[in-house]
Amino acid sequence: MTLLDLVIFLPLAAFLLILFLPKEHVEGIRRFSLVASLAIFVASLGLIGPYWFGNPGKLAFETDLPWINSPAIRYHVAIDGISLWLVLLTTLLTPLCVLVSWKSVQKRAKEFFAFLLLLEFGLIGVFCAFDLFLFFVFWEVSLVPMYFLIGVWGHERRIYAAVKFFVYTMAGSMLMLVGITYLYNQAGTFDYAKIMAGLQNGSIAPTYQEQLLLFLAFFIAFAIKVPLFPLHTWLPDAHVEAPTAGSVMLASVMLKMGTYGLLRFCVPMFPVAARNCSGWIVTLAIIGIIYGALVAMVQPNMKKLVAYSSVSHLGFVVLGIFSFTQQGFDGAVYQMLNHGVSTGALFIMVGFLYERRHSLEIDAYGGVATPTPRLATAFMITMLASIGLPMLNNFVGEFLVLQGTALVNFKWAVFAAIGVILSACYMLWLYQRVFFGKASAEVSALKDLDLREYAICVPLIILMVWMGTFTQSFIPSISTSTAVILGPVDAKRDVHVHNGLPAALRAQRSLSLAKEQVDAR
Amino acid sequence: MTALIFLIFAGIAVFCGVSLVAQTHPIASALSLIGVMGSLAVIYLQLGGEFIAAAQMIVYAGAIMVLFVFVIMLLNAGAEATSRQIPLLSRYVGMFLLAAFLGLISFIIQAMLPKTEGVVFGAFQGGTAAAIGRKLFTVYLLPFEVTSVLILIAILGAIVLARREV
Amino acid sequence: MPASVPISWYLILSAILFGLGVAGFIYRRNIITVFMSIELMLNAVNLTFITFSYTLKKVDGHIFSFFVMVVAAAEAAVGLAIILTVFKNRETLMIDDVSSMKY
Amino acid sequence: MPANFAPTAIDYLRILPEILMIITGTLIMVLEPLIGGNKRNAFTSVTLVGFIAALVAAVAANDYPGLSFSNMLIVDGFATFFRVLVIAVGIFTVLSSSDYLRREHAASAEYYALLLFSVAGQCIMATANELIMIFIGLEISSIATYILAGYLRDDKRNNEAALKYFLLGSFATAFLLYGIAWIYGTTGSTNLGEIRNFLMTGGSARNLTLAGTAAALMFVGFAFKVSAAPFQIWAPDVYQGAPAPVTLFMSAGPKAAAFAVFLRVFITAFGPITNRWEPFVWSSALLTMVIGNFAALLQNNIKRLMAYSSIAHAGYVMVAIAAHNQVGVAAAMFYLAAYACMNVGAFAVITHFSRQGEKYVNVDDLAGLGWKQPVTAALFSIFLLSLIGVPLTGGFFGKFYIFKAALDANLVWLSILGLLNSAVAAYYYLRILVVMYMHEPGESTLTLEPLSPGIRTTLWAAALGTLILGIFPSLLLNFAANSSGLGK
Amino acid sequence: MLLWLIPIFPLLGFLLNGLFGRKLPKSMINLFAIGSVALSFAWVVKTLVGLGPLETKYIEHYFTWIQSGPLQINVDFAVDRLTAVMLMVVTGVGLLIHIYSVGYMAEEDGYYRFFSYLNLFMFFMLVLVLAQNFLVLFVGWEGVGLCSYLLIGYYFLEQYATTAGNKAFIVNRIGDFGFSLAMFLIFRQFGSLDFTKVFDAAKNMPSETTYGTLTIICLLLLLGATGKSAQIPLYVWLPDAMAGPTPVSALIHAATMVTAGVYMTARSAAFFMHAPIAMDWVAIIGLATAFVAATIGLAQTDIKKVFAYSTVSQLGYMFVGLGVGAFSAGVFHLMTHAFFKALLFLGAGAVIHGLHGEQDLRQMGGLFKHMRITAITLLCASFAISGFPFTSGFFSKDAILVAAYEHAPWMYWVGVLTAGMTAFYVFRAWFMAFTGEYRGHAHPHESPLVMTGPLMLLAGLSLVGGFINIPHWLEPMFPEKPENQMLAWISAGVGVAGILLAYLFYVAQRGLADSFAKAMNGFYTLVYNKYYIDELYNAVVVRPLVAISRTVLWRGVDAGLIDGTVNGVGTRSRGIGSILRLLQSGNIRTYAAWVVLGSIVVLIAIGFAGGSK
Repeated sequence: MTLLDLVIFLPLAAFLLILFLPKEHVEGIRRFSLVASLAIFVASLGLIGPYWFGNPGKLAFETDLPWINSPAIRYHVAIDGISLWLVLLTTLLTPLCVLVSWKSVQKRAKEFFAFLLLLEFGLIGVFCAFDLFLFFVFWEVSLVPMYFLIGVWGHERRIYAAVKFFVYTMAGSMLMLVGITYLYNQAGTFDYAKIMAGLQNGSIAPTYQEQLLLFLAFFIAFAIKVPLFPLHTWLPDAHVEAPTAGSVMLASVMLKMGTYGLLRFCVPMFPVAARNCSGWIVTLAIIGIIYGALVAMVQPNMKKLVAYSSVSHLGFVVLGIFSFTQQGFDGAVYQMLNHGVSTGALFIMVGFLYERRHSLEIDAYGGVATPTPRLATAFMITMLASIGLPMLNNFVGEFLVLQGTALVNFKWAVFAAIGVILSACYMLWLYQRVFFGKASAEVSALKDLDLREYAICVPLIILMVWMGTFTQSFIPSISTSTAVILGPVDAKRDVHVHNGLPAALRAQRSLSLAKEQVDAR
Repeated sequence: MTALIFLIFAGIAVFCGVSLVAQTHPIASALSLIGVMGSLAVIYLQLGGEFIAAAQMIVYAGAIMVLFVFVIMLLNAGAEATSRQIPLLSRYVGMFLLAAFLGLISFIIQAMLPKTEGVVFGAFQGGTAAAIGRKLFTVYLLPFEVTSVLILIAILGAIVLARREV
Repeated sequence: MPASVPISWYLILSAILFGLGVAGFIYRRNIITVFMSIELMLNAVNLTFITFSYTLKKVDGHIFSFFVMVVAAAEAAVGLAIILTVFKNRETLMIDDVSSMKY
Repeated sequence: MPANFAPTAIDYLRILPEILMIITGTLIMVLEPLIGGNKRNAFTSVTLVGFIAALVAAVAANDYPGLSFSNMLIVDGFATFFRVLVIAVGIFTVLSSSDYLRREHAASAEYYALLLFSVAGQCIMATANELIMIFIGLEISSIATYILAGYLRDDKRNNEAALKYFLLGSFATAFLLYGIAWIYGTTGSTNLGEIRNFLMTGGSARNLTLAGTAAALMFVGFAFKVSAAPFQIWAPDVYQGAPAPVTLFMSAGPKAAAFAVFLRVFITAFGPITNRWEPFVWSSALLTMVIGNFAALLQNNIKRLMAYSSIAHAGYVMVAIAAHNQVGVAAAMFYLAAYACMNVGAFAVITHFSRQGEKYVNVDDLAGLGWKQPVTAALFSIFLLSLIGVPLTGGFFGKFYIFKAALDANLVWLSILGLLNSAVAAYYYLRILVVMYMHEPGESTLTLEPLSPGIRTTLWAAALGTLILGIFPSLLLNFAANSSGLGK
Repeated sequence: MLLWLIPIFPLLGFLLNGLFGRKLPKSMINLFAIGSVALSFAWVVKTLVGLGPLETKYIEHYFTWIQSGPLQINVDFAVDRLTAVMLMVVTGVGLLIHIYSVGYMAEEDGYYRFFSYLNLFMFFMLVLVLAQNFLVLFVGWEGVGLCSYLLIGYYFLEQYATTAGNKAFIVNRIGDFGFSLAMFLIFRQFGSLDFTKVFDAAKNMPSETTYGTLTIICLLLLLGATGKSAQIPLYVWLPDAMAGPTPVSALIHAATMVTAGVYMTARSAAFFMHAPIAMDWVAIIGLATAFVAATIGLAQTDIKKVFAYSTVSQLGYMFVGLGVGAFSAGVFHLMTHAFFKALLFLGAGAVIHGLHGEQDLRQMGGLFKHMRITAITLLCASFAISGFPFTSGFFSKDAILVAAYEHAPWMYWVGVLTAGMTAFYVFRAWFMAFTGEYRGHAHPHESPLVMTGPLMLLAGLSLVGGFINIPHWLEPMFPEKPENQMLAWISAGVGVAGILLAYLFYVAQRGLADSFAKAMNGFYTLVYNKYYIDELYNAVVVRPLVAISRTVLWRGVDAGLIDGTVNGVGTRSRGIGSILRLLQSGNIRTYAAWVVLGSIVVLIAIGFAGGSK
């Protein structure tokens, strides 16, 4: 029973508890869920310990218990530098989501908060599971509450969006299930570590054909979740229709399930296939970056705009992963967190605007800065973070990703960097149309942020600056874990660079080879 | 001799079978069914099935068919209204299917059946009531007993479905 | 005129009867007749049993067909009861009229 | 010829469950005239007692495995598994029927008696080791079910269901019999073990073809009973027409028993000629899944929808049969158990909701149930999620296990197509969830009375079962795995 | 030496004003704003004094910013002679402009906002010049861009202002695109971004005669520079940037930020010197910009626009200097330009302030008697920019032109011509503003001391600033170029000629200008409308992009193609369902037929075909 188990199961406990609270006492339920989620967050902070004060090996807080004996399915959870931060992201955002929904969710509040906590349970589990089956279980479990969050508390076309979301993801995850099972039949275990070991020492040796198919089975499932162009169309609908909290959890954490899966399973388990497909995937990622930005630019609906911007941002993550360089991986992981924070904040603030003006259409606004300077400032900072201004979080991620990509193939970097320009276009334009200009009558009636809303925004903004400035509190722990994954797929093994092997890569080779030796021991 | 008898009664059986299908009036069909059963009983005898032949006459032709006729009378079911359109599927496809089915079975019978000596009357004596009874109360005791439940259900069903409102 | 009849003749006879039963089921529109066609099929089956137990010189086939008769009797009772209820409710025995539930 | 004709005590112990149920059934029939038909609770409790006694007996019998009654019966894990399963289904049926019968003013004594007999028949099927026993068991179970399907004799839909079920059922049985006749003629025996041996040893090419023909004809009979394509056609009409609790029963009990027989015959007796029937079962499985899932997409009558869904689920089990390995058998067993749980639950809700004369059987009638009766809806959601195959429910694990078996047998494409099918299935189950939670309550929901104790028990038990099978499948899985060695 | 204090002071000022400014009285705001800048100015002076001759670079390491694999980015600050010049200019001029703003912005609301932005700008600008590696430089680079965006959009109620802001930011982003790509290449090539490491490595590389890595790097850097320093093709944002308050134009869009490109290029001299091709590009782009902008400047009537284009043109000069290898000259001109151009803008600001916001030269005239100080100080600035002998502009500009002559004589002559035009339009503006009759309707008045004081200081600097021998000071870093008195005098002469021509047109012979304009109408309108460049960009880039994104990508691909397919699948499966359910005709005999059919199929499949497998 490690701290991690506690963090995983507290949300479930809280969920069950809420079910037994009388639905009339909405206030009490709200308070309870806030306290609970905060407690979880505090508890999860403890997970950082080993990473800041000491050097855990590959995994920390490992628990490995038998769950089902045949087929051998184990409750094997642990965290490494990658999971750690994603878990923290989840635990941080849940209380914020509770706060966000404090006033906006009045009808059926009990169920709402219950589902929110159930969602947290699923999400945390996904990031901690080191048993493929367990991973899949959490993966699917997280699907259900989100379905209800969208479908019950969403806007007009919520049902369409919810069903689309569910079926879309379901289709993908079914393929993954086939993959997982097939792998099991070859390996005789679901245990991630064992499978990795087996794949490396050749005791599990799928033919290249099989490897490719397995890779695709996993990849498609993850790509849908990411979402990677052209599998992204569920995202805008889901976002637009979801309640604020739903959008936040969806954008900030759920999409990361996909990229996390790519990094944790797809790439390391099927390195050769991954390497051979990288060309196509990177192309899709880059298309997604530019395409998402361009489409975002012309959206009349704020949430849709942010949604498409997510498509663009997540493109960077995929790009980083499939550059197979240390910088690319670190950047990708860091970008996941950044996107979680900044896009989450964007959705929250759009939510604030919606609560005030009851419209998501950009045309309904204009001149909002005059009545609500504080909101305007907060939004400004978040927007700047999201378009990758230095000293704010996104910049670091994008820089690392692009740098990593450039090391492998400079052209990719060139195209991807166009996305950075475009992001400025749509965001600034949005900001201008919403906040600048003369305020219309209804707009000037809007109230500025109140204390609760401050309490939501300030932590996120602080985090943006922190993550942009003092990256060393995060990246080292990430690097150690990504280096492990990088080992078998490292781009340095065969880079096709025109003027020989770049100095940077030469340096990197020696460095990460050293790392591998360390891991070997 | 055997062959002659077989051919005669087989002929009758087939004829009655056809008429069962062809007749529009249920009573006619019922009678032709009895005809089939009768001729089959003879063929059973030929194959050494004394007991079965008897049972065939008593149970089938006797009991069951009487029941049928009784019901037909009860509901005084008239001839089918031929005006009614038969679904296309049933009419044409059905015809073809039938042919195909028969063809298949006969082919299997012809091609696959191991060639054994032909049927000679009295070549098989095992079908006596005694033999059957012995088997029935030893090896096949359990099924025999269980069939009682079947009858029970039949009674029960008849009561449940057909009794007058109380 | 051969002294003995090939086994296959019996089997083909039963096949024909079975086929006729099927035909009856498909072509007759009177529920009772349809039901009788089933009985015809059962008879065909019985013939097969008897024939085979002749070739095998085993009595089990007879017993089997005996059980078939029992079952047939039971089915007859129940079946006719069901037909009665249908008739009570619909005043018809035309099988095509009993198709309210579809698709 | 087996040595002992005089059955010993052990023999009787081995068929004690059947005996108990038959006795109880008879007892009820005797009681009815004595205490009068309106003492419903009395009959209910007697029936329950009978079932529970049978359950205990079935479990107890498992300690005395082996053949009995001169190889007519075999008591093994497999048999016990299905016995327990069908008896449990019977219990739940009783629980959810009691107030339905009261509601419809239908005589309950005969109903329970028939139920008992039918379950007894299914137990016989589960234990049968002889085609004769299989045939008789099948007939007992079926005939009783025919009657139950038409139990409300003044209800047009009931009659129609009964008639269709009966006519087509007997029609298919005729094929089954014809098949039996042929296998008898080919192998000279109707004993599964002997058939297996014959096919393994004395199999000339011709004999194998004949056996194949027989297998084909028997396949028709079994496939019909389990409503597998292309013989699924009867199911929707019958499920829709029959009384809700009977549909509950039909979709779980007889189906499970039929699958038990199916497995026993095809894995044990026809094991040697697997290569002949495996491809066809493969395609039949796929066809079944496709027909079930896609046709269900447009159904509005929830009973009919569930009928199609049960066809689809039969398809999943067929996949397990197509895998024809031990894992497959275990998977099929597990899946049928899980399916029984969730389906019983779902139909219990429908029974509860449909009201007098089954007024409300459309999906849209459920509007807002989630907020009118949260508990009912929550439980219903569990069943639906399990039917979709969401983890932590029995449905998911069963499905996973089946496709694992399929992949073991290298049926990769079947697995992929099957799982994609279940993504399609998600769509129509979600529709029900949508209606329950995302539509505002209509008068159908507002006039809904609270759960009756019987149905409440059923629901909770079923939900519990679904979840336990999903979270701790080992409990059942180990047993299934150990008793899945058919013909070994 | 605690270099970090230099940028930190303004940052503090920004935080204080930004967070609490709303509630603070103006006096406190002024205190924080000006005090912080003053402090950092003081600290700069102290540091430079303390560091002495600065023969070698002085570096301070603070902390590691990013560390991933071999990629390590430290936050280091460094001072060398180049930085020293920039520091002095930025903090010095910055301080003066801060003081000036107190007067200029007195009536504006959002006072605190203005100053906090201004301080933030100072912070980033100082980070930019102090940076010891490309990424930290990039931080300042982007940061100043942000502040420029914020300050241009300072009047955020006005659409044109916010639009100008966006334009500035986005155009700069295009430049940054180049810059960042350059960084990626540099790291890829040298495995580091640290100036010392990188440039030392570059020194050992052979000079490239083709488009090799170094050349590509340099061109990308150049793209960045053109964005920030408003060179062709990315100069379009600068004129619009005049939408901001005038002090902003002075500080950001004249004196400091826009010269960042020049600074960065000079900083990367080590690269450029090994990439002659890139050098030529720099020179040509510079020259072209200088010339084109000058021509546009001839016809502008908005006083700030005139100076804006002259800024563009002067920046062009600097690039010519860099391009022909006279880095020191370029930097020299950067400094002097900072003086006189800041002065020009502040002067213009004073005029506008005196006329209550009037910016149109045609609405001015005869202001000399109303605002003498402004007029005189502006006159000094005009002389300086015209390269009038012994003013600051004379030395710096001529240093550039001479170097240009060394490189390629024709460049020199173009430069001289441009110089003439410059002199002409600057004095045109001065004459139109201060001589003749007042044509406006406002009540002109002289500005308060807080504004005129900085003006006078700057006037002094722009007159004598040329005697600070920057090229010599930068000698250890960049090779000094030969003097050539002869050429210097020619260009000065042309400048004077330009002044006289302006006098002729706008004082001596009024209306001559108009008749002249009519005479060559076509050219005039073309120039007056800035060669329709903005319109061109709009028509060719912006509008098509938006249109395509909306109609093709969003409506077409996204909603139409992809979603269409997805939903199509849904509809299809419904379709399949609707067909499959037709099997259920409800008719028993049809069902029977199905059973038979099925059984036949089974018979064939299992009875025979099955065996084949």
